[in-house]
This record gives sequence, structure tokens and C-alpha cells, in this order.
Amino acid sequence: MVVARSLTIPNPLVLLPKKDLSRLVQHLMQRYTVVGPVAKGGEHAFSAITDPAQLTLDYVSSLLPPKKVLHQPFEVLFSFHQEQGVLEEREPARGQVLFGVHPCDVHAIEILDKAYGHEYPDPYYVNRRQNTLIVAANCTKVGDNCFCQSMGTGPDLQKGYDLLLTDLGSQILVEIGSPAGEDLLQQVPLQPAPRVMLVEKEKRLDEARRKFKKRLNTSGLKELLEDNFRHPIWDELRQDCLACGSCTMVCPTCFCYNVVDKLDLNLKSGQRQREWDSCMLLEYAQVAMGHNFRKDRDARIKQRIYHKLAYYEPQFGTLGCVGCGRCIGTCVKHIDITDIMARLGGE
Amino acid sequence: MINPFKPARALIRGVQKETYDTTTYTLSFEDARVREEFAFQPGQFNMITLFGIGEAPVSISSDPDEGPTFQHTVRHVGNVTKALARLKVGDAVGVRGAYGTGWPMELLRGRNVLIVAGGIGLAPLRPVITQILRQRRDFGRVELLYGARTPADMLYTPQFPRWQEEIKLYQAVDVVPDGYSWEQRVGVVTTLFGEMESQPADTIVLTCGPEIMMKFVVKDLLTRGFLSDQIYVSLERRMSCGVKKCGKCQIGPKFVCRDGPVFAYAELMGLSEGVLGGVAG
Amino acid sequence: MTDKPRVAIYKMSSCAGCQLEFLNLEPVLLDVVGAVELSYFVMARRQNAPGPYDIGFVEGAITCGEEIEKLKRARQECRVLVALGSCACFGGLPSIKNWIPERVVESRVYQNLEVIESTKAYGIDEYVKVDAYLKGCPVDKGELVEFIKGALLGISPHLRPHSVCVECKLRENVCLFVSQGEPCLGAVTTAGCGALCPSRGKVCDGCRGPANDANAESLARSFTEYGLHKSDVIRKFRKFAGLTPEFSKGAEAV
Amino acid sequence: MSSLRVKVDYLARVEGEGALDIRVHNGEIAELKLKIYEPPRFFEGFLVGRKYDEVPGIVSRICGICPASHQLTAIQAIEDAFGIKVSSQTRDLRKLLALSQWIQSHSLHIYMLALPDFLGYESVLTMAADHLPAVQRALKLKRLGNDLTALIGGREVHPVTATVNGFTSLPSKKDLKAIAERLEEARPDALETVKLCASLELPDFSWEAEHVALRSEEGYAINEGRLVSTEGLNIAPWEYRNHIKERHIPHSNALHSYIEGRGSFLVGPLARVNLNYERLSPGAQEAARAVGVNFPDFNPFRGIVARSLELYHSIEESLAIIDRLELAQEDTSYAVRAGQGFAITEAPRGSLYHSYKINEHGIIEKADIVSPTAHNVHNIEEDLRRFVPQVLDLSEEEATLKCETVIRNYDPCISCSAHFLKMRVVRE
Ligand SMILES: Cc1cc2nc3c(=O)[nH]c(=O)nc-3n(C[C@H](O)[C@H](O)[C@H](O)COP(=O)(O)OP(=O)(O)OC[C@H]3O[C@@H](n4cnc5c(N)ncnc54)[C@H](O)[C@@H]3O)c2cc1C
Ligand code: SF4
Ligand code: SF4
Ligand code: SF4
Repeated sequence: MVVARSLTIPNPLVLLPKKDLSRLVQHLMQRYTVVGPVAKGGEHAFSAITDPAQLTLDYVSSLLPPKKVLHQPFEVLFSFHQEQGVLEEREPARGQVLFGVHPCDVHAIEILDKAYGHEYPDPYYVNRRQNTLIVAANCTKVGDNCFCQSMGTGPDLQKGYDLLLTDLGSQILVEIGSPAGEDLLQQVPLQPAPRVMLVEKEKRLDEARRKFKKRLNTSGLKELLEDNFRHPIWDELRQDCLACGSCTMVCPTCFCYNVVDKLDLNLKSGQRQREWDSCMLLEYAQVAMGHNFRKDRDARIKQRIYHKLAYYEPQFGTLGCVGCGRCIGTCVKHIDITDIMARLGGE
Repeated sequence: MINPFKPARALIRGVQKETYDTTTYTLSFEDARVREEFAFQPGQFNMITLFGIGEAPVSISSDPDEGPTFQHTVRHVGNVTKALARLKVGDAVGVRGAYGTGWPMELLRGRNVLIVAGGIGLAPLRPVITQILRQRRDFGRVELLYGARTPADMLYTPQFPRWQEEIKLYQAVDVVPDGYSWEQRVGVVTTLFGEMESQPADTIVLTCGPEIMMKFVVKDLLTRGFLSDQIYVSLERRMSCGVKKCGKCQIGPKFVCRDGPVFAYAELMGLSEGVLGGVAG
Repeated sequence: MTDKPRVAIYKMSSCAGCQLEFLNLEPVLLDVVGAVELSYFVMARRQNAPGPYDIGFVEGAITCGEEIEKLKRARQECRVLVALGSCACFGGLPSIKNWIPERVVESRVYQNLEVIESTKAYGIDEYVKVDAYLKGCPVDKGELVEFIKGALLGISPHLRPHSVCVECKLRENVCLFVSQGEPCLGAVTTAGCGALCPSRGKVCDGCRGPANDANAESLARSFTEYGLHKSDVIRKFRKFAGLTPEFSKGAEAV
Repeated sequence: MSSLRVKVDYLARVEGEGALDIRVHNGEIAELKLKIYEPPRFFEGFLVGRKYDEVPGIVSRICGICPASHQLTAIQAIEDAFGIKVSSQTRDLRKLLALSQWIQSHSLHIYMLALPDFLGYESVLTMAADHLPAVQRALKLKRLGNDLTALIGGREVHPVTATVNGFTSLPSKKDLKAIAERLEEARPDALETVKLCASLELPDFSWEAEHVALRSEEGYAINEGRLVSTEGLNIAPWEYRNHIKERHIPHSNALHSYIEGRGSFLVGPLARVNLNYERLSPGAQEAARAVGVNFPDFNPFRGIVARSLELYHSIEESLAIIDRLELAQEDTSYAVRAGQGFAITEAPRGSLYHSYKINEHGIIEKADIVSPTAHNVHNIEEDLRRFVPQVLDLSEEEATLKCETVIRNYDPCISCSAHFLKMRVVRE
């Protein structure tokens, strides 16, 4: 697939004075739709901005992951007419820059690239993905629920970005990850960064690394889960979990969807739409004649956890959890995947 | 880039009522290019669209060598399948496919074949049977065990005499309602195991039917000495795409739409989430 | 005269808000009227044609004997009978009084109790078979239109069976419960409203009744952990759908 | 003809269910019964024991046509009990919410419930065939009102955002601007509506009933003010029960509201315009002059004209409010305390009274709600009593229609039956 841009240049480093950040963004906004973290009721949401000042780059996590601009919560697949069949396909997407994406979410996008970009590539996803540049931002702040460190997906990022920002106080260290990323920097006054800035970057990341409160032991996960399919914890979770689906709706690697035809009142034309679905919901595994393969909540909870930690590996060659902590933060019942694994591991 | 979600128009060329709630449709693509490019294996399925109502995965029930038309045998149970029941010759539906793994036809060649089907589960197995009939000498002993709820639920009965010329057919029904005469077995399909001649040696088993039926079929066969890699099952799961995207059909690391629907039982038995009474049951 | 489906709209104990939603379909009202015959619709027309009807929408809870009779007649004259809104689905707001002795409630409103005759408020399926439920207080217009289209096509419409949280997340709201500690019923309530209340800063009141896998007991336990008094929890669950087994368990869990 | 039987099994095109039975014998009214089929839902009964912050959401369900009125009245009564003074922004938003509902309810009543009577149709559905532009105008106006309600209140039927001391969320400036443009565009439609209503041939029927409405120091009263009347009533909301009572009249089966020492009275658009004409928006007054109508006017049939003027007024005043709104997040905190609170507002159909007694835990101990239609029922019967002699010469069918029209003038909302009494009747 074309999505993964290859690195042809060794990561060059430049420095951007913080006060010039808005110039960079302004510059990007001329050519692209810039989507970045914007404050929303005490939290943050990735939104298309109209003014660089809207960006709040010191955010910890966003309500929905930036996945939402690539694999959209609602999407029209095509219009149809009962007599004529499929009527139109979508316009090519406008170029967009995902700005300030954290390492965990970049890793999640890489997983989505695997699920959506290979074997019958999903044209809607791929089209948008090809038109999306990623300006990532290393994490120097750590949230209460973050455990990317354990998953090897943060707080710093090695690849998958076009530009990578690290906040060094009054300056921002910018690492270039692709020719397209380099291109983004045209017309912005930059100074080459002395190599010692890498030491400064490491210092800040090390500070961050020491702040993690949550961890998940990833060694032998598959075996641990296989051995504990009947552990009593599942029954406790069955009683606790609300099956509300929130944990999966906010997950950056969840990709399930449902398809619904929306018919116009003329009963002839309409649109086929897809929208995010969730394995935590009762109807998800229900088939004709009312048979349901995962009627019990514990079966669904297991599906979520096993899928992330045991099944992704054979499917996509990587773990399915990037440690962003969103599912923990969103759960009314404080159900915590790191706790579950710790208990299964006998901790 | 080709859009795997975009159905092509196919016209209904024939409508054959099989039972009170099941119909076989003969279809062909409207567009000549699509028609020519369309190829499938016995056991594969298509996604059938009724625009405005939805899409449903349905097995192809005809023989691949009988192109350029193909058939689907549909039981009318929900929105799409019931709406199909209202269509007639000349009407159009949307079709995309063929998807999924087929039955292991190459593996069957030169071996004995035991087919165990329940209800609508005979539909995806019919192309296997017709392929066998076509080159009967390529296969060893072939037996078909077919169970249905009542005699009225039996599919393809007019074709049975022709089949029986070449293969052995055993039938069973769960119940015989008043007014029906039934000379074959009454009971679940596994009760036919006592009658059949098939033995584990050099035999491949193909089975399709309700999950609960397949569970007992597999269990019984294992105790009779069949090995888990001799038994092939075709699974049903909910599907919204057919191409490994919507996630609905996943069982462990498997996507039923792509890694299946036909699986060797050996592939399933190790899965944590029990399928057909696998180890984790 | 026409082969348009004939529709009847019946009113029981209700605020008339759900049937008003038919008239609130302004942008598509004329299309709807073109597609179905609103044969019996007292709020909108003076000449109401007698049954039988193809579809009957019943609005309101059943709170007295006369209504039971009227409902049974409606069942007889309609091929498809639809519970329109939460009152008809599960007793709705009028069912609040079900946990207070009848005479006590009555005496708070009227002096002369002789002329008052009322029973507990029930959803219509307490008395007749119901073919479809359109939940909500009031019903969601989008779902209403989906239902009408489905009826015209002879299919069951796609109505969300799961929790309000799903739609709340799809709209990227800040969760009132986990972020502000406000006791929200969204996690156990049927979606389909587009998470209307949380999207406007107000907790879900559970007006659409229990979702398909509502775990109200667990939510009730959380309510108490967040500092709600037992009586608050009971009031939360005994509001729009207190009679449903799911919400009953919620009320009884603390 | 000296005998007449007017029997309406169900009153059509009103909200809620009722019936009418009039028997005239030898020119004398032998029986006059406005029957209410609505079984009581006992709101005042089950509000007791609920928490104050649930009240707006609960009373909303008294009526699906004017839910915002019930909410706002309840909220203001609760604020009265707690001693809360709300910000001017909140007062403006509340007024906007109330006006939006007037727009919606008035266009619903004028075009869909009343107009068919005067133009000779059984319903707007059949009227649409011959008067499509008028019906489309109605749908447009009604949608505008609904959209404004949804914008401020979060939903058109049973809004959700209005709470004690404020709103749970504010509309965006962008959306307000967009709706202001639509309100501006709706002026001609509203003017057409006034013209249409003024052009209707209405029965000549007048008697000086007492007209009652809120009147406030500033502007055309809707959420605040004193209750005044054409006979000199002038009271604050807390004095309501000292002056307005209800009694059960055996012949009628409805509770009759009356003013202590006098009798029935009329609330609603006609009363409001009669008492506050000079406070209508300039455009509305100009429209009145343009079509040549004068107030005070005591012909209840002229209610439809008053309603159309209020429709115009609502659009104009909404525009003025949106224009001055700054919209800032405000502190909406407050303290709960024991007390009793009272509020009267002008719902689309007239004055609406709520009062609550609340204990120190915020639990409701007593609720008293009187809806506009409950106020009017007595007067409707008085109208009928005086009107029936005029129709004695008509055919039974025509007489029936005319009597129904008398009732529909009031746009009665029987669903708001918090205070009605239900008859035990079996419909043949
Ligand atoms: C690989 C495969 C092959 C199949 N082959 C055949 C066949 O040859 N003949 C045949 O009659 N049926 C076949 N089915 C079953 C068929 O797909 C379902 O009966 C059909 O999807 C029901 O759709 P509907 O719109 O009619 O029902 P709906 O109205 O959508 O729903 C009815 C019920 O079906 C369930 N359901 C909805 N969507 C799906 C879905 N995508 N897959 C499974 N269940 C679903 C719902 O949970 C509901 O309970 C096959 C299924 C699979 C997975
Ligand atoms: S968010 Fe929590 S309660 Fe909701 S489905 Fe996920 S684990 Fe269960
Ligand atoms: S606000 Fe309510 S509905 Fe929304 S996510 Fe939170 S608990 Fe669920
Ligand atoms: S959020 Fe809850 S209370 Fe609000 S409309 Fe939806 S279901 Fe009803």
C-alpha cells in the first residue's frame, strides 16, 4: 500500500521558536485542513481549526482519537437508486494535516493502516490516509491512565510521522520524517538544531517516563490470556460492566463498523452509510433467528481484551492496544485493562 | 482503486421456490465485463444488496461450471431476505463477491467424502455435490447425510433422485407434522451416523448447518475416530463487509469472511473463544 | 380510493407531544401525507374515517378502565399496532405515581374522590400485543420517519438498541458522569435520541427506557458511590420506565 | 327551532380529548356539558416527594404543545422559593424560549386547527389541496418556531436545557445568527398571516367577559409581571390563590375557575392584546393598523386575529433579543432552601400558574398548577351559553360546527389536564 511513506532522509533536526509555531500552522492552513487538539469542556477534541490559537498542544489525551478523521464515526459509502444501482463515488479528499498527534495515536493509525490498507484495501480510508500528513508530538506530560510506555508506543515516537515535535520549553524541536514533512517546513524560518538538543529531548522524555502510574506487562500475554479464559475475574466484570460500549468507541485501534441503508422518503434513492460499531454491544454478534454468539457480557468483555492483547498479533503482527488509556478514563465503572491483566498475572 | 463495497447490478433470471420459506434465485450480472470476470469456488459466498434495505451474506448454491449465471438459495428470515421474496424474474439486486474460502475441492479428489448438512446448510454444499456428480470417478465413496426440521423444510428434493444415482443419501427430520408421511429417520442428523458406511480412513468430512448441529456432528465424529483436520465446517457470523473490515465476524484471530467461512475444524479447536465446542467450549 | 396505508393515531393518558411530532415533521410532512393516509387523527382532523387501519399508533399510558377498552378496540381494528413514545411503551412519566397508593395521589389533587377512577399507569403491552415500540419522551422524529418508511417497505427499521453512551461518544461529548460526576442514566438507556440531553449539558434521564443489555444494578451501585442517596437512585430509575424489569432492578439494587 | 341537540363525541383539532353535549329545549339550554375525556395524570399528586430539580422535566410532560411554558413557570416558582434572582441573559434566553413556543403554537393553531373552520375544510390535510401556499407558509413558520425552541432549549417537544438559575448549555452565536436571518425572512409570512386572519368573516358575537393577562413594566409580558384584568384585578403571583379559585360545577363535570367575588374569565391572546396592546412590537401594531383591527375587542372569535398579531410580535421581539444577547458562560450555582414559590407566565394559550412548597432537602411537599385551559373552561361554557341562541335556526350539523368553533377559538389544550376533572363516560 502507498500509505507508508519511506524515509529517504536521515532524521534531520531543526528548531522552531515557540512563538513561530502559529506561523507554521498558519502556513499549513493555506494548503491543508489542519486538524488538531482543541479544548472542549475541560477535555480536548481533534477539530479542524480556523485559527492557530485554537490548538492546545499541551493536551494529555483527546475525547475521540484522531482516528476519527480517517475512519469516520459516520460515513456515506455511496448513493444508490433502486433501479440504477450505485450512483456516485466520493470526491477525492482534501489534503489534511493531523497536528499534534501523540505517539500512541500514531501507532494506532499504523495499526489501522494494516487493517484498512491491506487485502481489499478500503478505498475511503486509503484515500483519506494518502491525503493526510501527520505532525506528531512527543509526550512530555503523562496522564493518569497512560501506559504507552509498557506497550512500546510512547512517550516518544520513532516513525510514522511526517514531522515530529518535542516541546523543549521556549523552543520546539522538529524532526523531519518524510520529504512531505520537509516540504511542510518551507517558508518557515528555522534554525538547524545542534545535536545536543537531542540530549535535551531525551532529558524531557526521561522525566516523562518516570511519571507513568500505570503499566501492563506484555511478556507472554497470549499464553496468560489463553490460560485464564475461565478466571473468576470475568464473572466479576460481567456483573460490573454496563455494556455501554464507551470503551470501544474511544479506542484508537477499534475499527468495527455497521452498515445501514438510509432510504429517502421516495423509497427509491438513498445512501449506504457506515458507522462505528462495538463488540461490547449485545446485537453485535447476533445473527438471523435471534442466535447470539456473545450473549453474555463476559464473552464480550473477553472479546475486547483478547482481541487487543492476543488476537491482533496473528492478524496484524502487533498488539492491538497502544496504551492510550482512553478506555480506562471513559469507563463509568473504572474497569481498567491494566488491572485486569495484573490480576490475571497474579499481581 | 476498486471499491470492494460497491455492488454490481445482477438480474434475476429465475425464481425457484424450494420450500415455504426458502427460494433459489438464478442471477447474472448485467454488465458483461463483470459477468465474465466473476468466478467462484464451491463454498464461497456473495454479499447480496437490496438497495435501501441492506446487504446480507449468502452462499452460492450453484455449480461454478454452470456459468455465467449463478444461484443463491435464500431462507426468508429478516429484512433483506424477506424483501428478496417479493422480487421476480427481471428484477435487479446488487451483488459483490465471491468471498471467503471454499470447500477444499482439491483435497477431496481421490478420497472418500462425507457430507453432513442441516436445513439451509445444504445450499453451500450443493456445488460440491454437483461437482462430484460431474466427475464422479475422481472421488471415492461419497455419502450425504441431510437433516431438516420437518419434511417440508427439505431443500432440493426434486434433485435427490439424480444425486442418489451416484452418491448415498440419508435423510432425517426432527419432527413429522400431521399429514406428512415420512419413511426415513426421525431424529437429529447425528442419528444417521449409525447408518452410514463412511469410516475415518481416507475420508474428508464437510458439514454445514446450524452451529449447534455442527457442534454435535463434530463431537460425534471425533469420538468415531475422525481427526480434526479431516473435518471441514462452514460457519455463520454476522457480516457487514465480507472483506475483513467491519470486524463483526472475528473469532479469535480469524475473520470468518476471509479465513472462512470454511475452516478445517483443526483451525478452530485451539481458539480460546469456544467454537463448536472447541477446547475452551 | 387509494392503496396508501391507512394510519390511525390514538391518544391515551399523555401530553400529546408524541402525536404532535407528526405535525412537527414539517419539512417532510407533505411527503408523509402523500405516502400514508392519516385516516384517524383527532388532533388534526374533524372527519375521521372508521377502521380497519393498517397501522395504529397509540400514544399514552393506560390509566383507567375506559382506556383498556379503547385500546382493545384499537388492537382489533389495526393490523400493526405501535406503541408511540415512552408512555405507551412502558408507562412513561405517568407511571411515577405507581409507587404511591392510588388514593393518596388522588387526594392530593381532588377533594371529591367519588368521581375519580384511575388505575396504575401501564404501557400498552400490559393489555394487548404490540408489534413495534417507538421509545422516547417524545419519540424521536428520525426514528418515526424510519419506522414509517420501514412500514411502507415491509421491513423492520434499524433502530439503535444499545446505550445512549454510544451516541454520546459518536458526538464526542465530554462525559458528564466521569468528568463532572453527574449521575447520568445514558449507560443503561436505549439510544436513538442522538444523546440529546448529554449533548446539551444535561444528564440522561432514561426517558427511552432500558437498552438491550442494561445493567442497571451496576449503575445504581455507581450512583451511590458517587454520593447519591438511596432515595435519589430510586427516583432515577422509577421515572419513565420504572416498571421495566431492568430499571426495577436498578431501583431495588440499593 | 326551539330544540337542538349538539353532540360532539370528540372535539377534533384540539390538544387532548374532550366532548360536548348541549341540549336545548323550548329555547332554553337544558344541559350544557363540556366533557373532558382526559384521564387525570395527577401531576400535582406525584410531584410530591420528587426533588425540585426534577420538576421542570416532569411538568414539561403535562403538555407536549407548550412544554417550555410549564418548565419556565416551574423554574421561576422554584427560584421564587429559593430567593434566586437570575441574570438578564437568562431572562432574555427564557423569553426567547417562550416566544419560540408562541411562534410554533400560534402557527399550529391558526393554520392547522382553526383556519379549516373558517375556510370550510375538515382539516389542514384536505385544505392543503386548495391552499397549498398558505399551508406551506404555515409549515415554514411552525418549523421556524420549532427550530428556535430546539436551538435554545435543546429539543422542540420537551426541551432540556432550561434549569434553575440558568441553562445547561447555551446556543452558539453562529446558530443564533443563522436563525435571526430566518426570523427576518419570516416577517412577510407573519404579515400575510395577520392579513389572512383579519380578512376572515367572523361571527358577530360579543360580551364583556373579564379578560385576564400578565402585564409588566417593560415590554409585552410573557414570563414576568402582575396578573391584571379588564375588571381591575391587579395581583402578584403569590396572591393568586387569594383571588382565583376553582369549584366543581355539577352540571358541567369540569372544574370551574373563577375570580373571587366575580365569575368566569378569559385568558389567552385576545386578553393579552386587549390588556397590553400598546406594548406589542411596533411592527405588530403597524400590522394591526394596516389591516384595520382595533382593540380592545370582546368578540372571542377575534382571538385568531390577536394570535396572528402575537405571531408577528414574537418574531420581532425574538430578533430584538438575539440582537442584544452577548452570551457569556455564567455562574449558575445557588443554594437550596425551604420555602414556597409562585410564578405566572403567559403560555401560548394564556396565563399559567405554578406554585411549590419545598422542604430544606429540596423535596416537593406541595404542588399547585393551573393551566390556561383550566382557566378558560368556565368561560368557554359561558360563551356557549350566550352563543347557542344564535345558532338555533341552523341545521344541527351547522350548529354543531359553530359550537365547536367557539371552543376552538380558545385553542384549548385538554392534555394540560393537571386540574381538570374527568367524566366517566363511555363513548358510543
Ligand atoms: C457466510 C454466510 C453464508 C450464508 N449463506 C446463506 C445462504 O446460503 N442462505 C441463507 O438463507 N442464509 C445464508 N446466510 C445467513 C444470512 O446471511 C442471514 O440470514 C441474513 O444476513 C439475514 O439478513 P436479513 O437482512 O434478512 O435479516 P435482518 O433483518 O438483518 O436480521 C435478521 C437477523 O439476522 C441477523 N443478521 C443481520 N445481519 C446479519 C449478517 N450479516 N449475517 C448474519 N446474520 C445477520 C440479525 O441479527 C437478526 O437477528 C449466510 C450467512 C453467512 C455468514
Ligand atoms: S466502558 Fe466500561 S462499562 Fe462501558 S462497556 Fe466498556 S468496560 Fe463496560
Ligand atoms: S454523559 Fe451519560 S450518556 Fe454520555 S457517555 Fe457519559 S454516561 Fe454515557
Ligand atoms: S438523553 Fe436520555 S433523557 Fe435525553 S432524550 Fe435521550 S434517552 Fe431521553
